[in-house]
Amino acid sequence: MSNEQIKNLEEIFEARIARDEKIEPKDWMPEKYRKTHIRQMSQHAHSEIVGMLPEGNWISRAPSLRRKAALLAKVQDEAGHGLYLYSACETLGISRDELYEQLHSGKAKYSSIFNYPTVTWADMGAIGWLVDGAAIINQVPLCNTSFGPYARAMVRVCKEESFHQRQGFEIMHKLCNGTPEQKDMAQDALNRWWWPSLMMLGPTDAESIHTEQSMKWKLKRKSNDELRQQFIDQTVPQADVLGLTIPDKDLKWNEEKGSYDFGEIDWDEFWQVVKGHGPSNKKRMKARVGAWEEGAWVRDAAMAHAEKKEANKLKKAI
Amino acid sequence: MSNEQIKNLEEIFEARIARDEKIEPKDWMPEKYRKTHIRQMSQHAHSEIVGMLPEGNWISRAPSLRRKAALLAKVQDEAGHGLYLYSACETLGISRDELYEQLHSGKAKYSSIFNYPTVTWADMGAIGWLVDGAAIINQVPLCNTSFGPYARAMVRVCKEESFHQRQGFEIMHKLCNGTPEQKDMAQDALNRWWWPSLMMLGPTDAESIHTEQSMKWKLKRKSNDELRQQFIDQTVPQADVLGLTIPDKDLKWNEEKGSYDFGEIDWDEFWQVVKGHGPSNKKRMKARVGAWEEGAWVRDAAMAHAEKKEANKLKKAI
Amino acid sequence: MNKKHLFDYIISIADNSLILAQRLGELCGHGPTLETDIAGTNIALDLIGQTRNYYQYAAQIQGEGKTEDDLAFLRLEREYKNVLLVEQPNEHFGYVMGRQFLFDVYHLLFMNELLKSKDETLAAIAKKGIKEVSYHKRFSGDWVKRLGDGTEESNQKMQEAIDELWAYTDELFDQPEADKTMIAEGVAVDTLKFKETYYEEVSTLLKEANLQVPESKYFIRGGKTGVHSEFMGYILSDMQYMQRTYPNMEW
Amino acid sequence: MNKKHLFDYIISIADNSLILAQRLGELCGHGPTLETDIAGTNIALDLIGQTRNYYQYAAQIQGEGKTEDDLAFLRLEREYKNVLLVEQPNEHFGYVMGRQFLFDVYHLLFMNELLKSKDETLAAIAKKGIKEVSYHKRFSGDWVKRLGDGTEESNQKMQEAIDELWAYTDELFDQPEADKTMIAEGVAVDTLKFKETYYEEVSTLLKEANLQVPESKYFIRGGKTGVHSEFMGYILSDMQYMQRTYPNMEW
Repeated sequence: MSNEQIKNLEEIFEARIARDEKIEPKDWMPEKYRKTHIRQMSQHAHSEIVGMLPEGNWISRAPSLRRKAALLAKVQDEAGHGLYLYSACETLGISRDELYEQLHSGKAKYSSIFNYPTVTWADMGAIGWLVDGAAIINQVPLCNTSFGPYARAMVRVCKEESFHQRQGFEIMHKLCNGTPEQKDMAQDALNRWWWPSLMMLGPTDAESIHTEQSMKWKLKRKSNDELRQQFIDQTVPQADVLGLTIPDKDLKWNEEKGSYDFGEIDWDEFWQVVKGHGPSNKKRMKARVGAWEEGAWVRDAAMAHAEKKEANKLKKAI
Repeated sequence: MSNEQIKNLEEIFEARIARDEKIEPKDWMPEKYRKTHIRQMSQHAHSEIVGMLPEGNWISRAPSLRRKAALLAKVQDEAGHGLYLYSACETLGISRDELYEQLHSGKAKYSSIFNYPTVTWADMGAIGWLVDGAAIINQVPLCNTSFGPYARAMVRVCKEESFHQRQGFEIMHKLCNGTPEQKDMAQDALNRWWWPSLMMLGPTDAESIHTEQSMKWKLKRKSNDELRQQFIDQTVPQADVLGLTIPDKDLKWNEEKGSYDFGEIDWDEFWQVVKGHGPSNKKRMKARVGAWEEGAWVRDAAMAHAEKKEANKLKKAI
Repeated sequence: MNKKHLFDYIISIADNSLILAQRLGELCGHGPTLETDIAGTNIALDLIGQTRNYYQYAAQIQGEGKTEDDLAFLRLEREYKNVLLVEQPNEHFGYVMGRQFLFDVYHLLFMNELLKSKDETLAAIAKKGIKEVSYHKRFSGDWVKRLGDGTEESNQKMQEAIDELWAYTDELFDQPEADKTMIAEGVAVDTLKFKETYYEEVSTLLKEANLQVPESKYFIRGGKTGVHSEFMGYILSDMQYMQRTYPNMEW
Repeated sequence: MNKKHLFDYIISIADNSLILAQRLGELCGHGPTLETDIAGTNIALDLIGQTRNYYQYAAQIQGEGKTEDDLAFLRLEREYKNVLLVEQPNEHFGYVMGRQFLFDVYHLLFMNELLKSKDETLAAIAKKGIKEVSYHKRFSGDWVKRLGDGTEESNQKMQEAIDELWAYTDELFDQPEADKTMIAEGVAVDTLKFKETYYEEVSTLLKEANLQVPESKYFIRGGKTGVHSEFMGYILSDMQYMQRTYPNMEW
């Protein structure tokens, strides 16, 4: 194709997006669109898969059968999200093995919040309430993103995430209305997860790359700082309901701007974790890589078996 | 050497043993003496090493710091016993690696009692009291056995075993004077360890091989059934002190013979365990073989390092 | 009706599902594929669901005001009556599928009989569970076939797992006193009725999976009388941790 | 004298020894040679001995009638103040020796300072412990050298362990509030005094062992404020099992 032709196609493409039409895998798309989507969707998929680990850590120790079942179901949902997000990526011509390889080699990122350890049961509440809460704020706008498979995956994901968020809040609520030890546990979890949750919404706009292009493609509809403000404004009243204190002495309602002012985020910590040096990065990667490597013989066997069955079918057909 | 000469040497050898002289590694000895000793001593060494596992299973869960320390010390003693018994074997011209190989391949046996699981803390008491108790009965006569290194090792082993036995009894005593739950735990442990302890003294005389020759060499001074009777007669009054019931409805003092009559032993169970099909045989062997295989690179490194150091010394000397 | 025996009987069924679910739960996020993680979690969820029904009923029979969680989390190790098979560790995926398959074949036969129990609650639990358990059995059976008839390595690993786990199958059919009384009452399942079928079904699939049917006649038992393997203590120390550390609280 | 701070300070020292001993105890019977099993057990025994002295003293300072075992076994995870280094898992023997070595170098420097504490009990515990800790350091240092300067494989494994464990060294020198107050009182050790010496000593031995001194400036902390790694919960669920399951009993 000539440059001219490509330019035409690009214009048509951008116009379609501007008209809110969905782009489907078989449609023509600019290479950068394809790559950006693979990057963002796979990062999202990886986050789901790595995100199974901190919560998986409490399955064996959940304090009641009801909670154990709910936690299992939640982690299962995350696996499910991972699965359709990987599938959505695959529609763009990359294999799941390649995606895993990117995760395992450290080339692909995942949400850095999953590099914090889950140290008490209340963390199951805090993760649902705060982490899933922040995730929803990130993801709801994506239900209208331009790439069809991603938008459709997001609709389903958001529905489940919002169930998880309510479930997390309910865990916190139970703790906050329990014994003083339980309430302490809840407050402690909030203290530990609050700042990482704010960081989860990404670096400040000043430091953020990819934003402009992503806005155009509806891969991003609000800036990180706007999303963060929305998260804070939504969450502070929920903490009040729980009777918990947000661990930020600078947090204050700003009547004028109609939202909360808040303290400074420790971006050094954020970058340390993003670069692979957070409290649990090594543990998470060992778990994922370990599962993959130890499972190799199983996947090989499944493949070999399927081939044998196929061959047998052929033999019988002849 | 002519057969005549050998026969002479053998006569001299047997006469020395009869005079209670000790045979030392460099002395002439019949091949069968050497082999029998390697077999028995290594079996004993293996028992110490495998015997570390059922008790090691409770180190991380010992109920007090004092008990944790005592248990660690006991397991350490067992490693020590293993160490001098292996060394005693090595004086007969077999390497430790060969001995391990025999253990790992299943060619060499170890005391079958260590193939039972330790399921409660009281098992730490029962093992000390009963298993070490039975071991002492087996081993005390060996302090005067004919082979010097074995006899000397046994002197030290017996001293420590008898400390362990008292310690085990003390654990039981504490439980029996504790809460009803603790007493139940003690009774339950006695119920589970009693019969295997009786089996530990070996098959009935009728089924026992090697006995006659072993008697001559002072590798055995009483028959299995005699040792078993001695163990029962010694242990029943101790159970009375503890206020525990021996799980044998046929157990009864026999005034006439001046010892206890007791019920029938389930020899099928004994042989099942000896043949490798007891409740924990697989687990024990996996632990030993696993430790050995996973430690190979460490032993190789130590060897390589020692060689480098040696080479450096030489280089400097030249 | 002997209440104590009925209680014991229900508990022994419930414990099987609980401990197997606990083992499956450990694996979540660590399996060879996402799809197997999802399926494994599904099976765990089904088992916990069944377990809750059993414990709720047992607590009601017992009539001491205990909850399902008291029964699940606050007994001593010797009071758990699950078979040894279900507590065996997740050594590798072949073990996990082997353990599951050897249990599932039993479990489905069991459920099909429990359906006929004179005890309506038990029959209802069975009715609800049968579909779930059929799915478990299909899933684990398919994997045994894939691994048995996959590569040379997978065949070896699967065979090894079956050879080891085989020793725990006979216990499935043991009938402690409570079972016998309840069988006589028409409440409990007479497991001996389908023992032969069990070994036939298992053997047929193993052969189809290109695996040897173990010939060992030595079996290991203990779980049904509360004498567990050394693995059980560690399962319980994790499982009971919260309830033991924070007694008498609601979650 | 602030009793609460003194108590907190002692506990934080004791917890290091307890948790490290717990990790070593797991290994017993599973090491690469009998000799290393014996030495590892020895170190664990020394550490438990020290731990008991510390807890006994802490219980006395606290004055609430608690025992060494109450303090060792009956706190919540967030109340344990050991550094993250000592709770790291026994991944392989290189990790075990690396962890030990990185702790021992610190521990000996620490003990040498604690010897001068104005608190006589602490000084006495240090005096008793120094010989033990010197032995630990020689043992672990020798193994780091053997493995670093052994085979290619052992060098790689040892390097890997050091690279990972390095991230936990900086926390050794953190001084929470209790430490600061106690340093001002002349009771606690000012760890910053020997931080440089620590890294010099460690680096010297690593170089001698043919290993690279890690250059990462990213460190992980948390243990001293009671925020532990995910490994800690499992350590505690085993360690506390008996005391939690059978409360208020003597053993």
